[in-house]
Amino acid sequence: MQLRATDQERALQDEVRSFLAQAPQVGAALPRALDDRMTVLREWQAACYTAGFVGRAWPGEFGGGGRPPVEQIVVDQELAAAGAPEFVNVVGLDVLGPSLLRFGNDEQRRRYIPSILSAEEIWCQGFSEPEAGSDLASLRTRATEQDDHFVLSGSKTWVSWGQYARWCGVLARTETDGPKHKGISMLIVDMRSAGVDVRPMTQITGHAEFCELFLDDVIVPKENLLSRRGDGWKIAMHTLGHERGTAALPRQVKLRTWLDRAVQDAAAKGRLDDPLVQVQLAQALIGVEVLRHHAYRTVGEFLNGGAVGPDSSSVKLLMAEAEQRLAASAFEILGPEDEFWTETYLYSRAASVYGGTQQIQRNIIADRILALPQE
Amino acid sequence: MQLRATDQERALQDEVRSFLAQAPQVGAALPRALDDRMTVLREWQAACYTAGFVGRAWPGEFGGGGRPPVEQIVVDQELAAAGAPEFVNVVGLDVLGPSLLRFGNDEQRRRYIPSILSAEEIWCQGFSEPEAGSDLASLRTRATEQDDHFVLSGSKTWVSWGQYARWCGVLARTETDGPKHKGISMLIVDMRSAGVDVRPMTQITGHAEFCELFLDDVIVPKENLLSRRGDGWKIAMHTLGHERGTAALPRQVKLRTWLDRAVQDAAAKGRLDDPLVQVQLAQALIGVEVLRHHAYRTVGEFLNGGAVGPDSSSVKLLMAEAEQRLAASAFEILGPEDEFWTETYLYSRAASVYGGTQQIQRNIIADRILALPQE
Amino acid sequence: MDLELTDEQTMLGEALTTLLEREWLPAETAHTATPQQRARLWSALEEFFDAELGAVELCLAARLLGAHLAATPFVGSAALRYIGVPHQERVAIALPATPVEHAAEVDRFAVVGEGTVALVAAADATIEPAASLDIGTPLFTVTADGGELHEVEVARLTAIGALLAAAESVGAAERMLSDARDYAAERRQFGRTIGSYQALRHLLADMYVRSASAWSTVLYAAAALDDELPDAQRTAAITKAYVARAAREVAHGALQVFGGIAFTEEHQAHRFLRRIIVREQQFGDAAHHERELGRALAVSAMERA
Amino acid sequence: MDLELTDEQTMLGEALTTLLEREWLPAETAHTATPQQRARLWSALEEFFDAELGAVELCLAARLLGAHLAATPFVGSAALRYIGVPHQERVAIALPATPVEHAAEVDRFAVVGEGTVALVAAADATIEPAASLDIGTPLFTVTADGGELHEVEVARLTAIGALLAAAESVGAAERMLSDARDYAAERRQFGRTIGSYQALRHLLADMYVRSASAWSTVLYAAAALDDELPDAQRTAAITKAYVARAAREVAHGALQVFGGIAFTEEHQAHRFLRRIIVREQQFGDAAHHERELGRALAVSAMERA
Repeated sequence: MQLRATDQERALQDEVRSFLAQAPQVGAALPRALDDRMTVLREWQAACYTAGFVGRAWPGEFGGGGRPPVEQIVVDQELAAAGAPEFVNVVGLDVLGPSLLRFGNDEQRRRYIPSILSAEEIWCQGFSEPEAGSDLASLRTRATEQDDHFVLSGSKTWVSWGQYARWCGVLARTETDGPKHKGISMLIVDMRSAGVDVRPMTQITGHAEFCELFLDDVIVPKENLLSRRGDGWKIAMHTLGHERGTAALPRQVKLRTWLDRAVQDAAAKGRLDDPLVQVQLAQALIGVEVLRHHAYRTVGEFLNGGAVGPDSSSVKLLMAEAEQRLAASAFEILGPEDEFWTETYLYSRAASVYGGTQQIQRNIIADRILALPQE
Repeated sequence: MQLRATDQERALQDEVRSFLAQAPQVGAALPRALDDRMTVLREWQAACYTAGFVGRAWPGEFGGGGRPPVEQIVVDQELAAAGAPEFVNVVGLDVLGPSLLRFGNDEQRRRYIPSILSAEEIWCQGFSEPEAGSDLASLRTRATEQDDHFVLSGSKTWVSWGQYARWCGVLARTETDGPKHKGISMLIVDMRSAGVDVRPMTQITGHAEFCELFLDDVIVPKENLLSRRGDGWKIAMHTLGHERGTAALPRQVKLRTWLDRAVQDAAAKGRLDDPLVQVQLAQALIGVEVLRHHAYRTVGEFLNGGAVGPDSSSVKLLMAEAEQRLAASAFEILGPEDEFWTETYLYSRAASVYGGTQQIQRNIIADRILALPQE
Repeated sequence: MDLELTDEQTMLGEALTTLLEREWLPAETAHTATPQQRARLWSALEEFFDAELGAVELCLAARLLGAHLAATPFVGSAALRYIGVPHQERVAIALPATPVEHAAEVDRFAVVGEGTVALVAAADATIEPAASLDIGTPLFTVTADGGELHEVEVARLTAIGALLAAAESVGAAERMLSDARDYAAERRQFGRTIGSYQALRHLLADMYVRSASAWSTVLYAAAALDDELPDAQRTAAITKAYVARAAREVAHGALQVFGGIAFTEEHQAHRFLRRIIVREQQFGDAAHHERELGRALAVSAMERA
Repeated sequence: MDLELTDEQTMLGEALTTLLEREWLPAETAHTATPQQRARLWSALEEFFDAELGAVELCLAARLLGAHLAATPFVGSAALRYIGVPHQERVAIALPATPVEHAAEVDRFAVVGEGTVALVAAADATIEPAASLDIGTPLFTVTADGGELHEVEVARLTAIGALLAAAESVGAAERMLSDARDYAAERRQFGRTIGSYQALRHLLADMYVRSASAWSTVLYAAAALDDELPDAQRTAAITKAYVARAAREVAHGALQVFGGIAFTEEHQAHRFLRRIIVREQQFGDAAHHERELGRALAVSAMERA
């Protein structure tokens, strides 16, 4: 174990810092209007990609940096410490990109990976359905094979950035017999196809970062099948584990910037000489820091080429806890007059729901880590 | 709803106060040695009984006071507010006495009730067994009917004050066919019988308030059967609900005296000008007070003659929570150098186990109050 | 001492439920209420006010208003009458440096001073909209001088105000619990209703304990105020602190039971949560009362020493 | 940057496990250890000390000592060597106004002053037994003057001490979790193993999250100390605070899983809890570090402003 940066890592840190010093997006407020925000965020990811800071550990032949995974952590830390915006093509980077790398053929990887990294093409995921939330395997969207294509029909929900996406990874039922989860395939759907209808869903924060997706006899060419028919479940499980494992790294850095903000806001409001406020913030700090330490330890193995294990569920639980505690404390200290903390608090409650509920994560730990008897 | 005391209730308060003013036991430390402590506590309950302060609402014909139940609350409040010791025959008063009143015949009630009230005869309960804790219905202690008696064999655990008890209410299996819980009967066992072996169990606090009870071919006369053969389960359920419902009243008063003690101890240690300590104690106070308010509301119905409902489970959960929070806070503030708070903290963890675990109470609420689908 | 509601109190609750079902919108659409619909609700409530009402009765009413997401200047109007300031109008309480609810639709403001309230006609005041999380409890900044002065016990005014706000929160929390319970009993995942999983059964049971005990403490504190028990104001503070945390805990639990849908604008869960938060902020939140209670514990212990 | 243990570190843990199984009693009977058995354990540990050990290695060792309820003056002896005070003996750290562990069986006391420790021979000190919750960590009041003075970085000494104490707690908590897990997988009630009930499955899963993350933060903080990262001492404080609460939460969960039997003297659960509490009290408990961290946050924010 060694936390001190190597000379090479230090050089990389310097490189990121000088890049950041010249980036106008850093520290500036993002536009509130969604379209404008999206434009800024795409430009930002593109600039970072050009500088070599996106997909740094992805294979060089598909546009990645081909460097050791730990370098991406170094980069992410520096970006976040400077308060840089997030990478907007998050679903491509955390979910579909890794699936394409692992399960796609070379043609698919060449076609899709570079524009995921550059944010030229935004990706979304069509996994959940209104009746198939936690119980993903019971999904009803159907894809029927005909000649050289599939005909796809059904509806999806929680499609993040669906209104901006060029491509969607859709889980659909292709086989009707056999066990439920073996009849699912993963299709790459062109969001410009006829029969695709995207409807933004307004969240309780007033934003619309998610959409409903309606698919009505959408034609999907056969070459857009990822891996083989019936492999969809396997891909989804790999992908969701990956998301839980890797999403924690940028997320914890984001939580650290939120914590800084809470401390600054409390200071500005003259609340910081109150020992109770101090302790609340210290407890939030502890939650955020321990999340980082735990994520580092559990992704260590994964970064070195191992599979994402069930411990990604412990990271996920800890992440929801840290986020909810921080948001609730800041909201209590700063009150509902503060729009940022109000929104952050309200939405923080979803952290124990999205990406697999708290209950699902605990089941995974009980089964796969503790090997407890099944219910 | 009326909280103000009536003239009659005020007169009763005065009566208790003048009694207390002359009682040497009030405010004095109890002896540490168990035998001596038992002697003092028996004398105390006897004195209170003579004064009309024990079983005040129990039927007059069996030695009770025959007064409205609310008067017992008034009395208990006054006793506890003065820091008076508890009534030692707690199992008789909260568990077996109510069962005898409800299910016993007149002869049994006349024989046993008065000496329960006066603490002349201490009672214990033989319900739990090593293999039948939460799952009481699977108990294995057997009673076989022969001529004019039962022959009783088996072992029991968590028999509080078993070493001092004259009588034990034992649940035993009398029927081998039919559903498990219908084959159980309740026997009144003379602890002086041949074949009764009592072994005190040392708790983690170092005290031995519980015993194991071994029953080896103990002869129990048939007239010591409570109600009919096979009624044991019904009696036990009534009894345990009763215990949950009524035990909260004296218990919450005890928690209030503990809270006072914690505040005094914190003051003596110079910790009370610390706002964090103040808030911790305030939160403990809130827990204790809300427990009182909730117990009052939910026992209101019961005191007026209704059955103890499933809300006794919500009281039980709240009671464990209030006790554990108070004990943990006091222990944190006053530290392990303080013997009282160390013991109180350690033992407080059992509050979510004894008298039906937290999990059992939540099941009761889910089934009987929320009518949720069964597991 | 009598720990149960009287028959009259129980009947009053039933009558008000009928009134709300007749004169107000279902909770699902309460946020779409027009000024006319709000005014109609108030007229109906005025009749209800004809009786002499204690804190227990007023809290019974506030709980139902919360459960129905009613938008009405009930809290201020009821609190003022309760502390003996006679009026037949819609009144909002204006505490120093505190947003005032429903300012655009009241007849008077009760401007709270030291030992007094001044009743100022709405026409004589300046009001500015302020942000509110809850469309049913619009907030304003109010500037008002002069008015008809009444001597009052301000601590008693804030105590009844705190209890009415708490009672509304309890009503909202109970409704969230009951909606979540119904959803859990219906929604199926993995071939079972989710309410048959022990994890959700226990979560809902804990939510029940919180909401039931929150209601117990409101009732007790209200009765203590009616009966002028010596610690009635401390009890009101305890109640306000407990209900604030309890109602949020119930709300958080309900969001967890509903899952993703609860985070969409169209689902009603967040409307109840918003009501709970706005009520929590009034007359002192949990942190405020916990501090004050803690300070008082310290002071009285030091005095005894 | 390398986030995994080296092979050497993993092997060291395995070797120490073997050592403890050979030279020490099983945890069930550890409280019966004689002075001879304690001395024998120390001799075995001395060999282990021959290597140059970093904080990561020492924490790996302390975790195993906690899991085995070892009774040994390891914490003081290891901490002193770690900060560069050379010795080959059993040493206990004597902080001002703080009970000293294992005072009756050490060779020297390291009396902590400002920027110094004085190594005082045990024979030159006066010791008085003090109460300890844990028979495996006996505590004493020590009076010692004079001795051989060493300049040290006291903050680094208390940081490594805190981490070693935390690592022992993690070991004890992990053992409680694993015992509770095994019990839940075996114990039957209502015709099922209790570990098949979702309520207990989830309780145990939460205990796992706590104990796993507690170990993560100990390792990270130890590596930060070894690598002399600028915030290493703050990280140690964060770790000590987190582990204190986490270990107790695991312990409380385990008591709940075991049920009544855990509250009997003969069951071993309480011995681990006692170890956890004693370690929690050393080098600052959670409340202490939370206050200090909060104060530091405030100070640095005010400086920035």
